[in-house]
Amino acid sequence: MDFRDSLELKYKDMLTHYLMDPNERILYQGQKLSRKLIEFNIAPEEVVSLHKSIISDSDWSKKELIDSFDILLEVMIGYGFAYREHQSLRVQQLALKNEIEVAANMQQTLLGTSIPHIEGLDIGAISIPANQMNGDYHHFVKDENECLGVAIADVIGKGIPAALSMSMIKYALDSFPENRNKPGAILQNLNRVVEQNVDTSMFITMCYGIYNPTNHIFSYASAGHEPGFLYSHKHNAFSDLDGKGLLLGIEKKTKYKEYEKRIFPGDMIILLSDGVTECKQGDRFIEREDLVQFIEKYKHLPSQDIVTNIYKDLERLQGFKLRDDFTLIILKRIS
Amino acid sequence: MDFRDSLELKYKDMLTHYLMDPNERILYQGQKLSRKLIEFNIAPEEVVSLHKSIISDSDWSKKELIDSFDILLEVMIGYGFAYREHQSLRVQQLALKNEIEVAANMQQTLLGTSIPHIEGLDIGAISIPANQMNGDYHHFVKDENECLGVAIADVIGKGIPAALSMSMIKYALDSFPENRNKPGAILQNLNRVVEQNVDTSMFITMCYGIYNPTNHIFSYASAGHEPGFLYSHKHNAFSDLDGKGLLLGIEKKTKYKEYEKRIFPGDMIILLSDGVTECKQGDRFIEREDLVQFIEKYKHLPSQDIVTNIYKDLERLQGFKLRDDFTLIILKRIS
Amino acid sequence: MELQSSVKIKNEWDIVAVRQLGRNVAKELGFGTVDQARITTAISELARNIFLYAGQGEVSIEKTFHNGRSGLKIIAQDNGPGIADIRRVMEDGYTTSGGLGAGLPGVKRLMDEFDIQSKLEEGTIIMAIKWLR
Amino acid sequence: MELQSSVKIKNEWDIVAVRQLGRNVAKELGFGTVDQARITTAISELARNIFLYAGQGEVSIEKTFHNGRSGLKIIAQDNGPGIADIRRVMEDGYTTSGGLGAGLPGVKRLMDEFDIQSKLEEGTIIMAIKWLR
Ligand SMILES: [Mn+2]
Ligand SMILES: [Mn+2]
Ligand SMILES: [Mn+2]
Ligand SMILES: [Mn+2]
Repeated sequence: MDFRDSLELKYKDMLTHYLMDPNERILYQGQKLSRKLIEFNIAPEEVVSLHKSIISDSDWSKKELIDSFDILLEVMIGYGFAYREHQSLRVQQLALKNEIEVAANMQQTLLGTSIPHIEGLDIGAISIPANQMNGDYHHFVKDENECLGVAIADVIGKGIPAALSMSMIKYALDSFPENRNKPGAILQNLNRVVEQNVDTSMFITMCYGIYNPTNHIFSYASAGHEPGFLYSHKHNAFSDLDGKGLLLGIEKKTKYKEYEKRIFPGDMIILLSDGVTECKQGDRFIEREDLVQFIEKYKHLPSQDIVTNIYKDLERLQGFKLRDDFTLIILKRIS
Repeated sequence: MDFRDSLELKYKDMLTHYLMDPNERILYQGQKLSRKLIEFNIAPEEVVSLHKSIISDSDWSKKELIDSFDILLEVMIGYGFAYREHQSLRVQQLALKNEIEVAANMQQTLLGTSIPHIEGLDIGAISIPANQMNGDYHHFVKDENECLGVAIADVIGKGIPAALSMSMIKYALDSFPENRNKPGAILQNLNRVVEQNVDTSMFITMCYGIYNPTNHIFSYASAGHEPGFLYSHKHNAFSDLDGKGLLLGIEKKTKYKEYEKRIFPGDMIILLSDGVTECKQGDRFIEREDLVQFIEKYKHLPSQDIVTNIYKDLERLQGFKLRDDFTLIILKRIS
Repeated sequence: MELQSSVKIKNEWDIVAVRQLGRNVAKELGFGTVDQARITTAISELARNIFLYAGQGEVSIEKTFHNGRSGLKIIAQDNGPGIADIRRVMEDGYTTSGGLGAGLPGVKRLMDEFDIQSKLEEGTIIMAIKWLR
Repeated sequence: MELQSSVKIKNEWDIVAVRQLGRNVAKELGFGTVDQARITTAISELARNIFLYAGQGEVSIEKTFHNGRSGLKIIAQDNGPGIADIRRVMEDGYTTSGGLGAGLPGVKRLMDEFDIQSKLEEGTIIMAIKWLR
């Protein structure tokens, strides 16, 4: 017999005994029952309903009915405990949320990036944290040769700890601007910084790419990051932007291979974090192929609208609860 | 008449009407009352007690007593709402706390310092965050001349945002080791970094000191930091370690003046953050003079015991709720 | 197979009307008194939201049957301003409506199924089901 | 002026005894039934803590008078292992004792005054007062 079934008997028994001989021992049992009820997630309205149904079935006098309230009161004190803790937790929660919001704003000021204007390129980007602070990072930079540098990174883990180590990536990226045109070299440098400074259990995946608007070559290197896609307008087909490379922070001397792709008018480069593919639809994760369908659906739109629409669709699909930070970037060659 | 006073009348009226003519309108009033009760912080046991007292005073029949439970049930549903939210909040709170704990541990790994051994000096330090993450920072370093460098800093504000910007101080301090023997120069450099990188609304107070164990000179500079104390063993007296200087992050070109003190055997240098003096005893803040009394009380002990005992005393004084991050450092010349 | 009836929400009295409708249907389906009270409370909250944030709208009550189970379905819809950030509205402790634990997350916890769709400047539609145990 | 009596806590029956003592004193002082129930619950929690974490100890109940007000004071003491981090124990949601909201912060909220002193390996003493309104 499970707790709910035995509850009615137990409670009735308690009432009967108390009415025959009102004493402290039974009131103490009432308190202990209250603890048990809460442990078994029984809501207070159920207790009131149980009390009503027991007295309805009884042949107790009016006086006995009134006395039976002593036990109900004793049981309700436990809910009073929970109720008062709730009020206190709400206040704390609010304070904590405000604090994290301040930190998240600070993070945005610190890590914020704006989309630069690159001739012939339509750029869209969205990055939404699962909680308040973002453990994904993305950054655009336009160098002295009018090339676009684009970084996308994801700390393994999310929330505050992830956000904390993301600040480091930003400081490190800022501190070696000399080799901005070599994705592989950039990852090599970053890897050294991460390896030295971060907790051994904290790893970062990253993809760094450079788009040259003169020759329309996109060169990139990847440190274990979720592969992006290349959309070929001519063939109306998607292919993976493969790239091999160890995660940042594992092995000091890692080298990162550079890859190159030729981009034609109407082609799109799609970069993402695994939060995009980790969306859960009902019981199954969406596949990379499903994601392609979503891009397909919106590909006629400006890049910013594509990424925003895909985000909104996937957000609803998961009942408005993100499981991981979500970052999606699209570079579309328009001429 | 305030809500509690009118409550009894209102509830009784509701019961009476319901017993005369049970209808949905009164049940809806019950629900609205429930909302009000919660708004006025009335615990569920009080509602049960009120119900009991009303039926005790009534001449209702047993059937009416039982019917009156419909209203109690309706009111209790509101507490059920709160109760269920409470269970959900508890789970969330736990997750959030775990996350912050991970971040706090990360922060400790990142910012951690150990007390170096300096000939003839007994060093004690304690730094306790008011919440989980520390917006105070302290750091010891022993340079190539066997001198002790000691930094103590406090971000205006506390918690996660403060902790986030503290990481920057640490990176910056690490990055210019060349002028470690000039407290003023160190603060000047830091000031430039903070001014450039941090939110305009975020300021940092800091004191940097260098103890030379050869000539027993303590030189220091202060950026608006809570003044420390100098205890003279010979005169058995405390004096302030004054130091003028603008907070870090206000004005790019600030210069910081250096001060020097001669330290004799048995003397103590006491550095602290304002969290130590912002302790509240009952309704008043403790004064710097009160703090001196606490140091007095424990000054015969090793430095680490002094700072730990003072922390424990002040912690209890405030009912185990710190209002601000608490950092206290004592350097005692023992020979 | 679905049987439906609905109440237009324009003022507070309509809340009582739709509660009554909901309670009748709940009784017909065989829900106990606690569940009746929960269902009417959920209906109240949804109707009150319409009344407070959209001005007017409609709440429908349906009997619904699926896999041999029967249930009561509430559909609340309005053409109001819509909800800008649904994720935020579904967070605990977000509502400032005074009551503790009410609001949409509270309704979601009272019921067995819950879905919400909203578009800015077009309106909101909320669906919630309680299954008979 | 203080009148005191106390109960040694060695097993669960002693919890009932000290509850009874507390209830008698609360009645004598003129506390209503809700406050009686709150006071006995607070006493139970403190006695139970002794029983669970220290093995044995003592709970005293005193009448206390201050500035014309009268109150009931509970003193719970033990020579148990002590509490390493009082700040932590006083945090909401720290207790894993199953019940929601109980534990020392819960007791603190039920009463009007609360103080705790503890030393590792020496024991703990908790004082709580409820004033008659
Ligand atoms: Mn991540
Ligand atoms: Mn991820
Ligand atoms: Mn601070
Ligand atoms: Mn401070």
